Amino acid sequence: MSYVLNTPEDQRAMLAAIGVSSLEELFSKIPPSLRLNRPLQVPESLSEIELTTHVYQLAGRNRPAYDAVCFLGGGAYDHFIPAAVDAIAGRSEFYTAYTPYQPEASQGSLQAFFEFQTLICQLTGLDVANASLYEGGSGVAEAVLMALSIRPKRHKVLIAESVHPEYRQTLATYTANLELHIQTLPTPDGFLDPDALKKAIDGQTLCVVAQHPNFFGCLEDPESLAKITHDAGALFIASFDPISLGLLKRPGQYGADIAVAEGQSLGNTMSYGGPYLGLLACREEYVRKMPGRLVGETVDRNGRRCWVLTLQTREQHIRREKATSNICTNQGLMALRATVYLAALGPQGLKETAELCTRKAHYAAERLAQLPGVRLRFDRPFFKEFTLQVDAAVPDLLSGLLDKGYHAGLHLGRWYPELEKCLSVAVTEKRTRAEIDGLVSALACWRENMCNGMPGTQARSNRMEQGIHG
Amino acid sequence: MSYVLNTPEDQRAMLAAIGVSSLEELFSKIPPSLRLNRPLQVPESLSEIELTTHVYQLAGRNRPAYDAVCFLGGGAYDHFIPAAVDAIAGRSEFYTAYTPYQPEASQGSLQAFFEFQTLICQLTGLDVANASLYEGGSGVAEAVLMALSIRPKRHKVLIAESVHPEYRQTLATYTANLELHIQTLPTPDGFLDPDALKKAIDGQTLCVVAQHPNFFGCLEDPESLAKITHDAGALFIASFDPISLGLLKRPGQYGADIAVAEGQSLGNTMSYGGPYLGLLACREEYVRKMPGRLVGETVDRNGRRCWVLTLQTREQHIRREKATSNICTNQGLMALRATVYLAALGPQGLKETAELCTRKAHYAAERLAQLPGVRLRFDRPFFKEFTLQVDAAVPDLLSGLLDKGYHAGLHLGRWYPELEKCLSVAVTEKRTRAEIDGLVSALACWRENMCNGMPGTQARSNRMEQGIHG
Amino acid sequence: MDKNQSTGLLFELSHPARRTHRLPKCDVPTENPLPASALAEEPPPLPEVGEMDLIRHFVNLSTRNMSIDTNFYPLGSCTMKYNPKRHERLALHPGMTDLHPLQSDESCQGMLEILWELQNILAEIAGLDGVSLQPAAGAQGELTALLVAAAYFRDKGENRSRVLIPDSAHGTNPASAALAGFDTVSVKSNKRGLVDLDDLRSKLDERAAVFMITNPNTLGLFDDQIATITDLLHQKGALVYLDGANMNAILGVTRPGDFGADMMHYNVHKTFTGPHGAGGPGAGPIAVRKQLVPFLPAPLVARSGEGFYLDYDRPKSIGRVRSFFGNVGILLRGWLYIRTLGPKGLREVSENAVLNANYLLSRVKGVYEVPHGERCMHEFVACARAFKRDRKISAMDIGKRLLDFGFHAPTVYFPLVVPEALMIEPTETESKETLDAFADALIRICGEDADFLHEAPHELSLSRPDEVKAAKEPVLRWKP
Amino acid sequence: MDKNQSTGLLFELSHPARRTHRLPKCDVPTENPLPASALAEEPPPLPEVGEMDLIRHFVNLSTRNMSIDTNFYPLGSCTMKYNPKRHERLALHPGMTDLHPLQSDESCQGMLEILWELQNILAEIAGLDGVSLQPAAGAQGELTALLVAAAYFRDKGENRSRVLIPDSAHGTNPASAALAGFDTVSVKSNKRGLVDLDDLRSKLDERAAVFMITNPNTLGLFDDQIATITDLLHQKGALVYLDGANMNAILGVTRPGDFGADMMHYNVHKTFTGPHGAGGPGAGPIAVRKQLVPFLPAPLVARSGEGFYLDYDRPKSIGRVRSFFGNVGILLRGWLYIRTLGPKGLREVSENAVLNANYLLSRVKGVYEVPHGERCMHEFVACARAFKRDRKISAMDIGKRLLDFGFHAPTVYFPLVVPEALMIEPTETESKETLDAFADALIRICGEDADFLHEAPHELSLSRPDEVKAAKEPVLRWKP
Ligand SMILES: Cc1ncc(COP(=O)(O)O)c(C=O)c1O
Ligand SMILES: Cc1ncc(COP(=O)(O)O)c(C=O)c1O
Repeated sequence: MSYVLNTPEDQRAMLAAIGVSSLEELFSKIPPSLRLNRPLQVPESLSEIELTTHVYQLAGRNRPAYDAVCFLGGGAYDHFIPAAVDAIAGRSEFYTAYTPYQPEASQGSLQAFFEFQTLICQLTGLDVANASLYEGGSGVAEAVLMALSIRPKRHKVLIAESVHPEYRQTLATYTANLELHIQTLPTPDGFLDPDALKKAIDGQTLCVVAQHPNFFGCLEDPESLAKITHDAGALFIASFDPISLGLLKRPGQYGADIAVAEGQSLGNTMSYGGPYLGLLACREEYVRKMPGRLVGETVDRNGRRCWVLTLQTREQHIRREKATSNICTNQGLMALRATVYLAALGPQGLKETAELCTRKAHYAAERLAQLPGVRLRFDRPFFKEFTLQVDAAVPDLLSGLLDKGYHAGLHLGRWYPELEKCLSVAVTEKRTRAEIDGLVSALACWRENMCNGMPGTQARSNRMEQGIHG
Repeated sequence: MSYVLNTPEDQRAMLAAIGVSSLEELFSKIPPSLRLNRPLQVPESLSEIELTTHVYQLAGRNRPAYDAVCFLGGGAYDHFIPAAVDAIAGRSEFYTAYTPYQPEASQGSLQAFFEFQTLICQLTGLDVANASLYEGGSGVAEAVLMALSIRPKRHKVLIAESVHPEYRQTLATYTANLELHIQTLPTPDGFLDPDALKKAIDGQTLCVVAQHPNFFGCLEDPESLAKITHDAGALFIASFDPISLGLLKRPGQYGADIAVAEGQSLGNTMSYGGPYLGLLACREEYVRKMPGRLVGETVDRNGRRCWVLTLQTREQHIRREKATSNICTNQGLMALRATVYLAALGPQGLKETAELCTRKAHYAAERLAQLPGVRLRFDRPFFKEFTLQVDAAVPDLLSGLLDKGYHAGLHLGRWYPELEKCLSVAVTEKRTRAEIDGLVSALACWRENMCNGMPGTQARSNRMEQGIHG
Repeated sequence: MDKNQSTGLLFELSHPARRTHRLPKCDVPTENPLPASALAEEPPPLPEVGEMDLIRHFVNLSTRNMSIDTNFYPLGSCTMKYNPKRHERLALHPGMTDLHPLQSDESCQGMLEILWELQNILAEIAGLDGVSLQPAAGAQGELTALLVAAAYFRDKGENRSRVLIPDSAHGTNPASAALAGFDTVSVKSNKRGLVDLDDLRSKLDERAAVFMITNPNTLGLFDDQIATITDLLHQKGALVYLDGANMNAILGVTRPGDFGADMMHYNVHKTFTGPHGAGGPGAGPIAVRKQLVPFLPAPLVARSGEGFYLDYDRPKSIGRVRSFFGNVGILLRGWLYIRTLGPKGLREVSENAVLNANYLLSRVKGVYEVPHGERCMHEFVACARAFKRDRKISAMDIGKRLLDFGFHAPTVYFPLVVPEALMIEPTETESKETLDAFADALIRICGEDADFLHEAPHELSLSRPDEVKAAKEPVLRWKP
Repeated sequence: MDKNQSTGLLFELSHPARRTHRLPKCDVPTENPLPASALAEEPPPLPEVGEMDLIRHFVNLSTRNMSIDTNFYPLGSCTMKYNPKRHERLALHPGMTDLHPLQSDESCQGMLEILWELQNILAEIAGLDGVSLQPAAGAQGELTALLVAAAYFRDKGENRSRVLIPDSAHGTNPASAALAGFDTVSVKSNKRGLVDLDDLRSKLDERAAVFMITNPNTLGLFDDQIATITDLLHQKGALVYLDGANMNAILGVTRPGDFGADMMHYNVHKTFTGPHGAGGPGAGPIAVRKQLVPFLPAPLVARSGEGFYLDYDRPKSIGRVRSFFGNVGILLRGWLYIRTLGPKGLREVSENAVLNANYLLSRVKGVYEVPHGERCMHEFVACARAFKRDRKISAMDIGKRLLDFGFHAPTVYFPLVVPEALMIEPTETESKETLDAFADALIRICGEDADFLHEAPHELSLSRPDEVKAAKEPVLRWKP
């Protein structure tokens, strides 16, 4: 079974037309010694019925968010996705098209991406946005490389430890072989102290990277950070949470030169990590240094408004090794989803979503922090995510709560040894008061059992704990 | 929340244009005494997020076929639906269009329905088919009424007791006020004995209605029945299972004048009873007596081939009380699903599906009949469904097996008092050997507990048992 | 854009040995034991199509339709409102679609709760006492209610043979009455487009079983004589049936039960936005007054201490008009809609449906003749009589030309009481911008050259089909 | 058919106070406690659009695309094959989409099993030892592998600064090499369109880290010197990278590892039919030889007695090239595809991809110049040089004109080594009928009038856009 339409007769007729006698002969250019003369050792073909049963069984071995209440965050969130988003993304003409190289046959996608770019500009308060990068982590790396091409003489990058650990790790990996010195600024109190930045920054500094709200959910002081950065002649790169912009000041307002983000929250499923999309916006003056595709407006020969891929001289297929980035395939369908999502919410919907997240998160924080042995680790305003310190082994606690039906949080010790006893809890607009109260009593009761020395289910050795630290 | 796009401003502007001062005033023609001056007592509005959670919770209180293995039949079956069917039926342009009254703007549906009509002709071996009726039961009633308009002088209808009880009941209800005498012919051995028909039939007989395979899954002897019927100058109406025609002779081949069927099996979900679709096909000569819509081929003014609704003079919107039927809205989308399904299977796929059903059903029958206290009630060839007699209270047994994860069968006592100790078990191509073996051992073990006087879960009083008998 | 690929008939795309769906190998030893005499020599001669061609065929065909999701669709009497996407997501949840119609009550309590709630809600909206969700569509609802009426009178020992129906009624009304075994009597409309009371009185006697009224009627008018009418019928011991196809005009504003109707049907696929599926499915639940409840089809959903159950124990029931429970998939969508709207939303629907219709009326009535009045409910019927007389421009010409503007045509030539009728129902889910664009098109069209209009549509890939040929030499199936 | 309704820009459809998505009332007492200094005065100025308009907007826009499901799409190097509908149904199962990337291993064993199996399958198809599923697309796969190579040489204490790349290579190759910090050296192609061995030798020394080869190459030719090439590089201690974009030609026929490649990427969105989504997403897993495995990004999926787990404990790893696991949604579709095909099906894919390409080649080569040979693999590059010279008909003209026939254009002007290139890849999922129709169109077009072709497309609603204007005065966003 291979979705091939050629029947044996078709094949005979085609081989005859080509003038060869067998399919094998079509591969004559491949030296026999290099050919595989056995079947591939991959599982046998499954019919649609068998495949369907198999997938349902495998799905049954997962515990998705609809089955265990999800309080996990750390860069991916269980936000609600209106059905309209799926309906549009499910249109054949959108999801089975390739990159819009032929504008006459791709106006649907081109207009949608032009709308996407505009929406991201409106969201960030910046001048231009591209048509998506892979996701939030490589987005930070691309932003730093972009900064480097804007300020080629400078080589020092300052990044706050409160930036997503995996983003920092991605940046380190991307730049391993480049002449860049990356310095991580500690954030012991859950945010980057502007004075610490003042001390670290100098004339060699290319850019400063901060995340607001940061990995702990805490608010940074982006205005001060931006000012300090600009005073040193460096560029300020802000990593943001798109949903938070329903309430918070926009990167363009607090002085970001380049703003990047993980766009998953905008109508994309969590899907165990991807596909998501990277958002990148910046000031007009830097547009020709931008990575990724750009859609521009123009007119056809009859003066009819239309859209095309433009400024392609930045891109690899024209510029090759001198391109601003190597990106080719991007995250088009996710950008379409984000476009429908933002249009569906509108200003009011985005505001209310952000508000619900904040209020519910603070309600959860208050209730949880009232439990004995549990306290808020950071005394700092936060958006939809907060850090709890507990007097128990976090992995055991998480595993115990999973058995009670809760994905209760993330073990921060994984990335921050000093936060070994901490977990990060995220609350979206989907969470109900009942679910939050449920988490609170589940945690309370688990702790009691612990203290009374009757541990809940022991956490099966969770290898995530051996995780490397970003 | 009402999907209304008019904003308060829009409303003001529109009211002004109309020349009224308030929305209330638009209803001035409704005598105040007749107006409702309180809000409707219906539940308060739910946001999409709340509605979604609510529906998931309600769905959790159901035990669908993917959760308890489904061996239920009796006119609706758990056949597999290829994903291609859903993909096509999910196209906006198909499912949000109305009846194709404007052919220039409806060629997509019109061509699909023309293809549907052709596929049903190919399936049944008859000359013409309509564009769908509601479902199988009213389909039988429509067929009998159609027969009446063909043979207006005759008033006796003979129907086998082995026809679906709910179809017979529907026929009885439809014809309650008409001058028709409906006589049910007993089928003690699980099929209609041709000799019994010979005895009952006479010159007054309008038509004979049989189902093949019948409600018990048994094969009738349609050729003999048709011959006897025609010898008496009556019409033979056959109710058939579309899937069975992958193997069995077609109604056109065994002499049916009108063939009707429940089309659910053709790519439609079970959906707790609907929407399904009624199939109706007949011989050319009766076309102008047919109920329901017909699509015909023609050409436009440039001679381009196209399709239109035709022979509408049969229909209610033209003929009013003289119409062949009152049907207006039909089951168009289900007919589209059937079209895609049949095209996806093709002759070979339909044959293999029918073969798998038969072989698996017979495997299940053999295994089950080997259990002590369990036997096959009828000694008669069957297709995908068979009747078991057991030495236990069937409702208890069914409820016990449900707790073990099986929808094990239908209690035939519901419709046939003499079959109080019988259940009907259906097996489709989806069922695996493992599932069948599982049912066998579950039943064995339940019976053991019974005999050892340790009843499984008592069946909660299942009110279906008070069911009326067709 | 050219989307012709693989759009020949399936049978023309067929190619031996191709296929889309493949089945697993058989995993049981048992061989096929059916007697040769019962078997066909070969399977039906269905087309053989590969998956790529199959998908392109239907996807490309779909683009040849107008539909709600792509075009304004003011088809009078059909209430073509927006079909919310959330309904498709939720009604297609496998916990709902994957339920067998005969599985035990204990195993579908969630479904039964929804259906029970819907019964109650529909009774409240109707102002009546009992509801059956069984009928598959409006027409079957009419039939069911008339059968209920017949059983009711039979039970009372009354022999009433007639159903009275206004001449403006939809064709299903007389067709259903005939099917139910009644004689139909047509009642005239008066100059105001309402029931002619004198004509009604003259035809009303103890043979009358039911008067079927559509209110608001098919002219989009609310019959303000309704109280008088229902009194008249009740005095004669007859019942009043309301054809509920136009409920979109009066949700939460007035209730059929309150203005004297004893029975009614809903078109869930109109008022409560079940997608029309290019012809169906629908759902036509009926609501009836207390004395008629015992005769409703079985089962109804009932509730006991133990939960919800299907109540089949209804000795006076007429039986059933179809197999299984009903068109549940559409009922679910109706329930989802009502649960989304709530009491306020339901009333908003009617207020804005009526507002949109009257706004459109106010935009076109200077140009188009609208025989029946200044004001309408959720729809109105314009009349091209004058254009026809003076310039040979028919309602059909106007409808076809509208297609060129990307608007579906209104319902034409119905109701029959208006010559050259254009029946226009915008619904509440359209914006003022869309209504204005449509009004502009209507106004522009009636100023266009007659010959040009006779040739319309001009912008579509198809011109007018030869319908006479289609009916004279019917080709109802492809033949090799 | 006119599908223009609501197709203005979202921002032009915007109307104050309209909206689609509404949120529940807040069910917790807590007030919003954020400091005023952090808050914006008002939310972002997003458009305000109602649901009916929103849906029509995007549904109607979609019909302005060509796509696999609607048109033949022979875009060279992109492997536009059929995207099976079962993949969408199964990959969108909430048991898969509703998983958080950081939830514990114990709570996603089903997902981990799939990913683990996919790692092994991709290693087997490559004939290599280790696989990372992390890269988001082919280009990121290239970058990742080059970073792995750099780490490998650093670990060996070797300092190699160069990556050699044939001039026929895709632009991502040199771009990725530069991004990874290498100097790029271009290697010529010979008359046969293959690697010029002398040029390669002349540029090959101990500075060489990696040779990136695409085989079959972008001309659709299998480089039969591959064994010699890989030996040459290995002798110099360098590594060979295979750009796997053309794997559709050789599945189960030959394996990169067997012909000497040490690293490669897959384009799951090409070879294994992840839908392209009008630009993405993709998935670009890489496979590498044993000695490189320690340097792969973390985590990999591993298996222990207790089940599957994410192994982060990889001290020599380069780290990660993105957050979270990878583009799982696309990886899932690739796995579904491979599980559907099995060993036989995978080979059938390549056999028929190559058959279809050669058949098309045989149909057009009499008319179009095809510089490199009689025979091809899964695609071939025709050349409009002669038409251009004699009649001023460019590859672009031909591509645009093809749109009128309902066919998407081939890839034009790539690879750069062929002037006026038309790169044609039919894939295995197209029928002979479609290939014939396409060949007929190609042949007919090159006989058409030059001026007529310069004005193509003619049948689409749009003529050629002014791309120069777009780049000269870039308008990259709507402004009020
Ligand atoms: C006024 C009226 N009555 C009855 C009907 C019949 O309803 P259905 O099509 O659901 O059978 C319709 C539908 O067109 C109608 O408009
Ligand atoms: C030959 C070749 N190499 C590399 C790539 C880059 O792959 P991706 O677009 O997945 O990043 C492509 C895709 O166009 C390609 O054709």
